Amino acid sequence: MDLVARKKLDIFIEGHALARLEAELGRAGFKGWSVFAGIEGAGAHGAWRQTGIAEGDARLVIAIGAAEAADAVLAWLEAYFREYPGVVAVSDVGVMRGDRF
Amino acid sequence: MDLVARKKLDIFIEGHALARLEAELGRAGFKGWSVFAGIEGAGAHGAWRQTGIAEGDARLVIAIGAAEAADAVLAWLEAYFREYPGVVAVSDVGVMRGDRF
Amino acid sequence: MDLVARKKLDIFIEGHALARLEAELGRAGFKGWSVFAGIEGAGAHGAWRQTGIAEGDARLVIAIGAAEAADAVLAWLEAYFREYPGVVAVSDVGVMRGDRF
Amino acid sequence: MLDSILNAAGANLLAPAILFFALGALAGWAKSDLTIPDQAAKTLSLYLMLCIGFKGGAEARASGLSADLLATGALGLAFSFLAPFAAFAVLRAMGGLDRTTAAATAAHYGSVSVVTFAAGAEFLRASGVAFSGHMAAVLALMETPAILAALLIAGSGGGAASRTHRSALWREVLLNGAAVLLIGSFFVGLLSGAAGMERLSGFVGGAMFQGALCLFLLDMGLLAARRLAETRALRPGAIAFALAWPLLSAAAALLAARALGLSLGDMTLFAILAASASYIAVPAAMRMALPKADAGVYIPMSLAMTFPFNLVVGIPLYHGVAVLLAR
Amino acid sequence: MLDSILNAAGANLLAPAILFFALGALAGWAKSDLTIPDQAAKTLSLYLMLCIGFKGGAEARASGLSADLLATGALGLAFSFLAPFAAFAVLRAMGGLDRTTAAATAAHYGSVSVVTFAAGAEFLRASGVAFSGHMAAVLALMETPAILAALLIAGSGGGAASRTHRSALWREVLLNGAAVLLIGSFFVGLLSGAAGMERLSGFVGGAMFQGALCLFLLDMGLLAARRLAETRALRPGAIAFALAWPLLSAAAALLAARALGLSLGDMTLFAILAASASYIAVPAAMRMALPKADAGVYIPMSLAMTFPFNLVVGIPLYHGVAVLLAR
Amino acid sequence: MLDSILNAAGANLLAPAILFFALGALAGWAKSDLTIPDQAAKTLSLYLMLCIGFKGGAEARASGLSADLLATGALGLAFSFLAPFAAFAVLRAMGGLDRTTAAATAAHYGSVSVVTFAAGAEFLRASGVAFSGHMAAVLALMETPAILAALLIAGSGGGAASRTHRSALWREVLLNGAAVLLIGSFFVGLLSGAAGMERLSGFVGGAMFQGALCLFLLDMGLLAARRLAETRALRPGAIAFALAWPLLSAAAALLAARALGLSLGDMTLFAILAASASYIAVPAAMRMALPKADAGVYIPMSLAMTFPFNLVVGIPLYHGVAVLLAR
Ligand SMILES: Nc1ncnc2c1ncn2[C@@H]1O[C@H](COP(=O)(O)O)[C@@H](O)[C@H]1O
Ligand SMILES: Nc1ncnc2c1ncn2[C@@H]1O[C@H](COP(=O)(O)O)[C@@H](O)[C@H]1O
Ligand SMILES: Nc1ncnc2c1ncn2[C@@H]1O[C@H](COP(=O)(O)O)[C@@H](O)[C@H]1O
Ligand code: NA
Ligand code: NA
Ligand code: NA
Repeated sequence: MDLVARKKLDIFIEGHALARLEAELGRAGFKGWSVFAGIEGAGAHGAWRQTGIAEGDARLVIAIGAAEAADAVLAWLEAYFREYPGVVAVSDVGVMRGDRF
Repeated sequence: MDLVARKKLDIFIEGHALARLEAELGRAGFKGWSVFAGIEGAGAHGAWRQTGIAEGDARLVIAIGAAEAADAVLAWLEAYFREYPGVVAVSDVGVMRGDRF
Repeated sequence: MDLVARKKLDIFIEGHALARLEAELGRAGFKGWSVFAGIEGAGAHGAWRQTGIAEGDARLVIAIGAAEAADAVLAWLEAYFREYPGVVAVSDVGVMRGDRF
Repeated sequence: MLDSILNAAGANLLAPAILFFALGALAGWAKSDLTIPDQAAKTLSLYLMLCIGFKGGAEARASGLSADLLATGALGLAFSFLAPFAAFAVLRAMGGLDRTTAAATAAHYGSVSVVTFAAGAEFLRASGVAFSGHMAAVLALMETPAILAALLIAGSGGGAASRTHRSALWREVLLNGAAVLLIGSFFVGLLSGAAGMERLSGFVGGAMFQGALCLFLLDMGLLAARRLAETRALRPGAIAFALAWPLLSAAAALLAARALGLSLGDMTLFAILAASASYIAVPAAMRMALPKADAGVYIPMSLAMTFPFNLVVGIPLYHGVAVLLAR
Repeated sequence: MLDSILNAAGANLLAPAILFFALGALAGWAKSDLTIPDQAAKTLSLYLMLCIGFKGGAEARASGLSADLLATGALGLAFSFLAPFAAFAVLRAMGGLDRTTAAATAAHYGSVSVVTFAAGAEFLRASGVAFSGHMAAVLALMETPAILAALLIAGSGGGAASRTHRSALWREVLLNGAAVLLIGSFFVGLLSGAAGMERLSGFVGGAMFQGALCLFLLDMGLLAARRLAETRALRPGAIAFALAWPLLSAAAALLAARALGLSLGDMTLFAILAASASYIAVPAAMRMALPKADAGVYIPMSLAMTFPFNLVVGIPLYHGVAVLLAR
Repeated sequence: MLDSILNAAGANLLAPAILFFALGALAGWAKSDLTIPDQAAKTLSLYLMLCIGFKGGAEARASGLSADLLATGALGLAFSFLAPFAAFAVLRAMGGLDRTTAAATAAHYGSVSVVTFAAGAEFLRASGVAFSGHMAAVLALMETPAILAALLIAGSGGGAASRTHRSALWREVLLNGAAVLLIGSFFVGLLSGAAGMERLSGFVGGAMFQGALCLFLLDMGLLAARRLAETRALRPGAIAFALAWPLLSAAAALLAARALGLSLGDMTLFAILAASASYIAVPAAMRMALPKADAGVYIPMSLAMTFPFNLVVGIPLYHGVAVLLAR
């Protein structure tokens, strides 16, 4: 199995910013991403829990792509996180069909 | 803490293939996996969003196991992805109690 | 983009232990974590599926932090996993704003 | 006569269910963040199917399972199986769609929409027109044959799932949740009969059913508007098909139903079934069976064009024509 | 007499709720992809508990909280606490189950099933047999003691949670959501009385409750069939226990209830409670308290064998015997 | 007179909805694991909004859209927009809150709580006091202006979202789901009128609405207790504000409503709106617009203090004063 090296971003972000982040991912060159809903968490802005009415709308966005694309998104996130809660972690992954990322 | 090196697969796949993928994971030697439901995403086959009735049934399957087991599943996935949407990312992780993987 | 190296824990654990694990994460020095709900899975304790009434309450806890914090939590988990189902995987990630982890 | 048809059409436009659909469409178009939680929407659709099936079965029990059901059922099966061949021919002739996408789209139009049926039944009830309980069984019978037809049409060409992945397909096609729940509830209604109906009538009918339909149509409106906005430009041919096919299909259905001697209400419902397109069971089957077909074509066509068209224009129109034919 | 019992048993089989259970079981067995969204199922079970508790409280208020409640409550507590010891002895004697799994299984059979109770109450209502509102309180009281018994039985042996993890256990046991909602709703019904009942009667009873029960039982049927299919072969002993224990337990309960002088309806319900096994509260507690016990044993036993057995055979049978005893 | 007011207050305490709130609060306080699935809670809140809007619209249609609506609507808009300025001044004067957090908190108190309104309307219905359907429209109108006021107050200071992220803000503010559903359902009710009401009355009102309110308030009780427990110590000033502001605001509202000549029921409802604080729409907007504001302050204040206060004490109190004023 020949795997190609790519970057994987795990981005924890509030729901209201999702559309803007997705636009940014597209602009930066990501060809795909997946979004998951969290149920609780904690961070510098305190703890939250998705209970009852819509208080918690934390999202995990997983985006796999080229290093340059990742860099572009990280730059956008750096500015974004100066204002809003959230966290991003970058890791190395291998993928098949590298041209699709 | 002595951690043992294993492979972690993050597999994004449609719900209808889940049972077959799980059977394959078992055959390949994975002793465990976990499945999560996505809420939206985008890729080579376009964007989707889980709203209203059952349109989006994207799944994230996380499976941690030995390198050979991972190779076997990657081979299966390669054929599968030739026909169906989906993506897999491989990364290195450390686990405790390595014999359980 | 200057990224700082941190450890990422992917912890698969039953819902009833969540509060205790979160307390432990805090004690160990993690400044944040996120929790996701699984929908099915398999492992040494058999397969489960979240259907109907509340049988499956598997959680994925993602916690990013310093290596020492990770070690402390791994020690706690080692004892916990001797009694209860669950799995943890450790990986290396890069983060921005390293002081926040 | 024409007057009363137009009146009914006007009243249809002001029925809460239609207005909630419009509200959803407006909110979706304006990009409001209004959303119905997805599990609620799925539960609503299960509830609607349970109600339709159960009421149909109980009413069929009350009026006896007649030769009518057999005849109408056979007609429905034939329609669902044959329509995709015609639809495929038209779609290919119009150009613009590859073979696989055309086959998948044809399957949607051969199959049926449960909620269009429900809206049609409510329309008839509000107009005081009787129809047979067993039309719910006909609805259930028409869900699946179109999928089989599409598989035949697509053949083993480029777009179809390869052998290894087909094992699970037949189960999906024959035992899809919608068909099982519809047919199963029909039999529950049939077996439990009047006694069962007495216990459940306030659950499967009346204000609760109406209200659930409103909530579900609100969600459908949101979905249709969002789908339409996300759609990469559809070719004019596809749009024309989505609006003209229901008319053709309903016309053929009305003539066939008339020839069979169905009652006015049943004629209308059969035309509605023929005109409607699936957006739950068939897309799920196509993702599995014809993965290379373009969902960006068939979903907006059935969900965002044909569905609202039938809801607002089609139902009163088909009924109006049925009234003329039935004289 | 026998005639009317058999008639009631036959009618029970054709009640919509039972038929929907059968539909679910059939669909699950055939591996249809029909599923009730899990949050909907959880909400349904909360709704059923709220209704049962509230109606019980309101009816208890109407008829006065009598000495009967105290006596029946005490009997229920005793049954729930003592039954696990007997069940454990039998399970161990039959062999095949380790100590911890046997203790956990015994806890399930000492505790009760809310939905079996609901089905039994509907059966009585359909048969025109009265029962006391406070039986809902007895139901709530019987949820928890069996868990405590199992902890005593398992002792600090291999299977039990170690000291460090026990802190959270007592809260789970004593304040589990099911018990809190049942008892809490009972008190809400008691306090708000006739005025509250007048406002809510269409919500907690009638067609809506019936319908929710149908939907929930559909899900239970799916679940039971799937559980059964996923189960690694259960030993014959376990299967025998799952079908014979309810009979024994119901018999003992009927005799005790007769000795206490309970009414016919209350006798039947008490037997149903004794015969039923938990599949929500107790499994959750066991995952925490006895993590080494094998859930692959106790879940299929209580959910896929004892539950359907009571639903279809047990309820009319226990009632039939109660009728004979009550003469 | 006083007697009948106290009676109504007593009856309010024993209303099932209030008791279920208390049950939830108790269970949450005792850290029971009882929870309402989050999608169920969201669906319940959508359902309540749909009902309130629809009933309001249908009733407004029945009684004619009068000048009263215009006047009350204008008053509501003014209140919602101006109250935050006053609240901000008070909050800052009391000290302890930074500018941004004070502005965000003020927005919550200018806006309104749908469920408090629903509980108030049920209170009036139970007391046999009439009110206008168009108060639902006033409710919808009062949701949003307070958010705009808070943005003005906070200015472009440290806490506000920067330019780049503001694009999405206006949509969120003006097209938030709650407002769209409330206003939209009002128009659906208005357009479909008596015919629509006849079809839906058993869905939007009666036992089903009451029951949904009970279930939702159970969840609100759980939430309020958990929020209170998770809260890092609130300053006494914040607590005092959460309990005193509703009194002040209701008093001002009653005087204004009296001056405008509103009916007794409308006066009460308007006071309830003024006294209530938002905990759905405004927090969502603030997360976006004023991310540096501390949600650990405004959520517990509005949800865990002001909401229960209004529910238990406020509603009967404001009504009592309205009765005195209306004489
Ligand atoms: N160290 C972490 N590991 C995993 N998730 C985190 C971490 N820190 C923050 N998060 C997630 O990101 C959200 C916002 O983070 P913050 O801005 O730090 O409050 C939190 O509520 C968590 O869900
Ligand atoms: N680069 C990516 N990163 C994360 N998820 C992806 C990526 N590409 C695709 N996916 C997920 O996999 C699904 C199918 O991918 P595709 O076959 O590329 O359409 C998408 O809808 C996404 O949910
Ligand atoms: N190798 C694995 N990869 C991913 N998830 C796993 C793995 N093993 C176990 N899990 C998850 O952890 C849960 C408990 O594991 P176990 O104690 O092995 O039964 C399983 O039900 C899975 O959800
Ligand atoms: Na059709
Ligand atoms: Na029992
Ligand atoms: Na207010």
